[in-house]
Amino acid sequence: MTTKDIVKVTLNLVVIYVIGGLILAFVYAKASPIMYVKQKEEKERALKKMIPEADKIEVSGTWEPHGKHAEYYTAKKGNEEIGYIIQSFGKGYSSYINMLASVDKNFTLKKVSILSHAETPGLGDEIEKDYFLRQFNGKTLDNLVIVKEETKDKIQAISGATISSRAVTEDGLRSGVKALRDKLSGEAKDAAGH
Amino acid sequence: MSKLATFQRGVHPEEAKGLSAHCPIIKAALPKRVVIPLSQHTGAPANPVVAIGDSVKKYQVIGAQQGFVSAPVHASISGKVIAIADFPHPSGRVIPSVVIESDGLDEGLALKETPDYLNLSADEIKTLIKDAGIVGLGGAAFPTNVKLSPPKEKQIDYVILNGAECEPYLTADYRLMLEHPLEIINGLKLLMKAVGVTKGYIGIENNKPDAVEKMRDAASGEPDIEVITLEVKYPQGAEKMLIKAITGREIPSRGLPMDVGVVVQNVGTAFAAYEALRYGKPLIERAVTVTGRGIKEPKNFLVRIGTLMSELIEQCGGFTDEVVKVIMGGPMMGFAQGSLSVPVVKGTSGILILTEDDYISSDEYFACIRCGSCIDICPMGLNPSMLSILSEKGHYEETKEYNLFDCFECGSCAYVCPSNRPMVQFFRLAKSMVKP
Amino acid sequence: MDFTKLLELVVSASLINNFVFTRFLGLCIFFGVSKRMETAVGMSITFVSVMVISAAVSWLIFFGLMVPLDITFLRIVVFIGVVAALVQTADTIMKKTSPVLYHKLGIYLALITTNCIILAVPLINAGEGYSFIEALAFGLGSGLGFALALTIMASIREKLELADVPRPFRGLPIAFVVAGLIALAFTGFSGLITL
Amino acid sequence: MQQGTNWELIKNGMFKENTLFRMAISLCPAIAVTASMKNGILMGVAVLFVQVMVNMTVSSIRQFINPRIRLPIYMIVIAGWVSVIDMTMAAYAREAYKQIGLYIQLIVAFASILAKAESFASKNKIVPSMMDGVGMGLGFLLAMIVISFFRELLGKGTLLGLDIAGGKPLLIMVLPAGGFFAFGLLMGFFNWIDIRFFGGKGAGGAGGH
Amino acid sequence: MAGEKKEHELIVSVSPHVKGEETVSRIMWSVSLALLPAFLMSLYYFGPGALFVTALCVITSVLAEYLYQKALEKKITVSDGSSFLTGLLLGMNLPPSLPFYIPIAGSFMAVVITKQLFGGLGYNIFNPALIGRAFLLITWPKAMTIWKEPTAIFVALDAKTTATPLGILKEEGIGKLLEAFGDKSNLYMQLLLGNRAGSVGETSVVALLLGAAFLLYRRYITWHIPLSFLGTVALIAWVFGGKGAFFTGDPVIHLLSGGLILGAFFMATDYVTCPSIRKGQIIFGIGCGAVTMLIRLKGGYPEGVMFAILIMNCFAPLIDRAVKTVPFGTVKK
Repeated sequence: MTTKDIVKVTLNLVVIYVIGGLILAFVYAKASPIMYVKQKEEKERALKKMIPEADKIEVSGTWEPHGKHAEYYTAKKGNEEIGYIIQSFGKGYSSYINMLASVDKNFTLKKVSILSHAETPGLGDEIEKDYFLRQFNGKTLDNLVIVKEETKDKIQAISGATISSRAVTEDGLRSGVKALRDKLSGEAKDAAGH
Repeated sequence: MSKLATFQRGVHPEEAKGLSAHCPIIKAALPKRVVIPLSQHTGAPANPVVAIGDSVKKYQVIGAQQGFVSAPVHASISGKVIAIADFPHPSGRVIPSVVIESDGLDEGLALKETPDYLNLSADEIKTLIKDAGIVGLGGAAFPTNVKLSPPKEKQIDYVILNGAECEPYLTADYRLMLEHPLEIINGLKLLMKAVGVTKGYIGIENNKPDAVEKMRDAASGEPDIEVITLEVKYPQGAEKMLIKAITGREIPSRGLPMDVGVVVQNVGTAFAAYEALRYGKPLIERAVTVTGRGIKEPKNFLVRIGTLMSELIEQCGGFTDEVVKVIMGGPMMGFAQGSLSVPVVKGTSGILILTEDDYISSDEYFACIRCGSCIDICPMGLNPSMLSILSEKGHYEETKEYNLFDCFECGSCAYVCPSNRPMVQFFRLAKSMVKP
Repeated sequence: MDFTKLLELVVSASLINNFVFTRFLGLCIFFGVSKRMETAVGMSITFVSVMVISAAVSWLIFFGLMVPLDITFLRIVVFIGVVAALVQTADTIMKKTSPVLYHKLGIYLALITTNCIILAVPLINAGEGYSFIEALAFGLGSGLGFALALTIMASIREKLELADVPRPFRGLPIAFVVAGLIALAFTGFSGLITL
Repeated sequence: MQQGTNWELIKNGMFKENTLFRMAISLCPAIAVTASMKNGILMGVAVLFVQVMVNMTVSSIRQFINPRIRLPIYMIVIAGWVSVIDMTMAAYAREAYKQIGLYIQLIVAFASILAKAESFASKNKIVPSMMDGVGMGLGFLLAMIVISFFRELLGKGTLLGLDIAGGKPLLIMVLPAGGFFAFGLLMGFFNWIDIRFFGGKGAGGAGGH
Repeated sequence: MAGEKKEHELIVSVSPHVKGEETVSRIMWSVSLALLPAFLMSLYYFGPGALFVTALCVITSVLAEYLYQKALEKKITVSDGSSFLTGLLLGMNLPPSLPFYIPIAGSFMAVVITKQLFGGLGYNIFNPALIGRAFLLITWPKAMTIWKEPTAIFVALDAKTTATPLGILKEEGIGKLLEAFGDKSNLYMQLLLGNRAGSVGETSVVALLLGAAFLLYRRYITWHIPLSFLGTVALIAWVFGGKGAFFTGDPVIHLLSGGLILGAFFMATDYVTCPSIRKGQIIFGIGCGAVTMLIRLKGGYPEGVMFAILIMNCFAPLIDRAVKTVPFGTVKK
């Protein structure tokens, strides 16, 4: 290979890479704002579903269940705080279950929604099902206990999927709501202290 | 009782020796005609030294030794050479043979007797054994004098006489030990002298206690000769297994007995050697068991080499009606015969006639289910299951990784196989397809 | 650094979330070189080493260079370049320093470039935001898992060579069924570690 | 490589050289994303797109490429187009992208695309190259549709998300093991058709990568 | 003359000319027979449900094999008893009350996919009955984990559902288990007899051991796999099975519960899918035991015998490759 060849080859490569890079940069420039917007919209939609009557939901802090990044939010209608939403993780059967829960100002659960998980199909994945999630409506911290038999004031496990049920109820929600309460009351104290 | 000498693994087929064990060795009727193959031994075939039409006498050399690993062949009756051509041999091949028609006189050449035969020198013993055409009578038919002449660098410690007779049914060696114990002991002494060792063993399976006793009596004056009782197990009589059982030595893979300092000879060979050295008698007859449930009267014969199988069967009263299979040799390693017009050769220890009841008639076999029975019993410590599968599917080269050539085709694996697989056939096929 | 976490990462990536049996990556190579034991072993050795090195190098480039420059959108282009360059370098070094090893493992190096695991690991590392040590552990676990899968598969396929598989199923189709059965067996490990 | 009409090129790519069932390469997504038909089709379309674009790009720049560095160049071309589809999907098909994004990115390691760039596009004009790409891509897409059809129908009882069976007849089909089974059994079935009706030898005996 | 007349009919074949009396079908039917006591006990405890499930599995298995062989114009080998045994083992591994299609699907999976597709008896890589069960467990996870309480009257139709001892142990700990059974000796007693919830044929340890003793006596199985399997389970249960401290676990509970006895004597010893060399079988058994306890103590499932055997099935060819026989005359170092 002569020097001339090397120069030629290098030039060839450089030109192609630069062109390729430019095209990609162009696509990226076009796509990334859309990605960003879509992502934001998606999140907002998910949060909105949790407390439909709210007209504004803002991040009010972060916490780290199982070392994972999670946020909690305050929902407002007009200027009045009408509830909170917390994201939490529960250590399930084969995955960490990512969930959102909304509570009213008294920390009574209103709605729970499972964002992502990888529990066993046919068993653990029933945590997504309405019949299980519906149970949480109106429960308070003390009610968040898994039992196997039918129950009114506690949470009945999905048959055959106790671990997953417990992960959502006790590991995810109970600690989530507790953390939320602690944080918010702490903030309140802080605020009061000022 | 102390544990009997034996080797690892092995099988226990039905012994069935009772059919002929009680029958003394009787001389078979003088054959009308003999077919004497020129190759009855391992090595180069003998060279015919008679022509068609020649008159020959008993003991006369009709085939000369050709090369070192070879043996001469002698006329077993007196009469006229009527043909020198290819004839069927018990091994299934067709082999050049000399056919002699009996003149009914049974005239023999004069033999040179040696009354002080025990004083013969080692070299003299070997030469006489060679000239007498003696080969291993256990079945392999390896020229005896070659076995007795190991290379100088091999230190030989023992001569072992094989009286195990581990093949079911056969009783020729057993009868020989009962009837000629002293001759066998003397034969052993000669063999020991020929290889220059001081220690001799005779290994006998425990199912022949009277033979053990007889041989012990005969050897009582010989401190250097020991009779060892062996566990009844097939293939106890295989050289490697016998040596392991008696001396504890293991012949290395593809080695020979002399590699562990041992020479093994059959008891029949020792008897033949005795007769050759004492009386100058060449090997023209041997003890043969004719037995099995397919024959009317099982017997032990002293048979002239070259006698056709059909004649012996006739002398036993013929077949019963259920006969399905005629085997030259024992049931485990013998050759099934398609014709009765094959001669008794030097390596023929028995003729076995099986009935339908003995023989599982189905040729149908199934896939290996890897039960491992064959691995548990293979006396050579091989993996017959894998070998058979590899051969069945044409992966011949790979059989070498599984030590195919250590297999001596004892048939134990086929005996135990629940899938009825023709193991030996698979091994032979593979052996023919690859080089060792 | 939490040692248990690292161990869990390795075990999870190699057994429970085995790339081949639960994420279906590297299948081409998996089915391609699992016909004979020797090639499978050769591939495994080469694979694990390249895997760990490429995980390390791409982590350094991604978090050291691309994140600060905000050009993460170029990651596919860059990672495949890294893998290709790495394989080329390994090839050259091996040819020079150890011709024997090159003779044995050289052919697998060429194949590795088109293996998706080798590319997937840097991509996952980037996506999950693993630390350097975690990225290494993940790379090691993935490599070992692939090697394990490959060796098991090769030994089974050698056995299948000797089986009476119906003709339409001989070769790859039955190999897929075997992979399915292994995957079925490996579901027994599920729930062992939660990641 | 045959130089037939465009139709023949397409047909060849779709059946005779079907990436998945005949050539048995680029297998990973065939199992990874075929648990739902929607993802299967999306993946197939993405591959079709990349295959066609790469073939066309390589064909159009084939005179300018120094043969010594052709492989790095093909790779950059492929990686570029994969990035394009990756970002597009990330922007417009977020739900699916979350599930199959990794596999979209891994199209970059597809042996079939690199092989076609090298063996066909670098030697042929743009239109045949495009047709070849269309054929290969359609073949891949078709195979993906077939596999995901069975897996979704049997595993979830739905097709494209619509409830058909009213239950989950065979849950295993959407699980990892079922993916392998589905592919193996389908491949065996197509081999059987090939052997039985076309006198072929069946594919996959050699194994590929 | 008798000899001449017969000559052309003589059979010529390769040695040996005599054969032992073992045949594949004899082995298969003997193993099936050895399972009979355990099956009878299951009828006693679980009633017609056990019969229904098992019979369905047996019939489907045999039928599936027959139809497959018929369709492919292969030799029909149904009479060798192997598909019967597969069906029986599968049935004995299932819960005693299932909708009819589950045993049928499992048998189909076992016989057609796991066995016949690989070439039939002798060629399968995995234990067909266990694959059948694993397949059912992940396809119908709910139905496959509904256990009936034993009733001990032969005719129970609708018994209560309950958890298996291992299930209780896993989810609620040993205290709850003792509570359910009274005291330890009663617990052991009931486990030995089989008076507990579980798969049809796995519960009665006594009956299973009876069958196993028969097989050992007839040498259809050897001690290598069962002993190393059970030994490993016991050791690990003792060392790691306790709460908090090492060496405080109860190996007896682990030995007597779940499918361990059935698995160790009847499934792990399946000739086709375990290593064929004894030394390899010990490795195989230890592996089975280790994986079983890994799953029982750390994994997601309460019981790990089935998966352990299947996982070790994957490794069997590898073990067979690594552990070879030592040929006679190998020079010892």
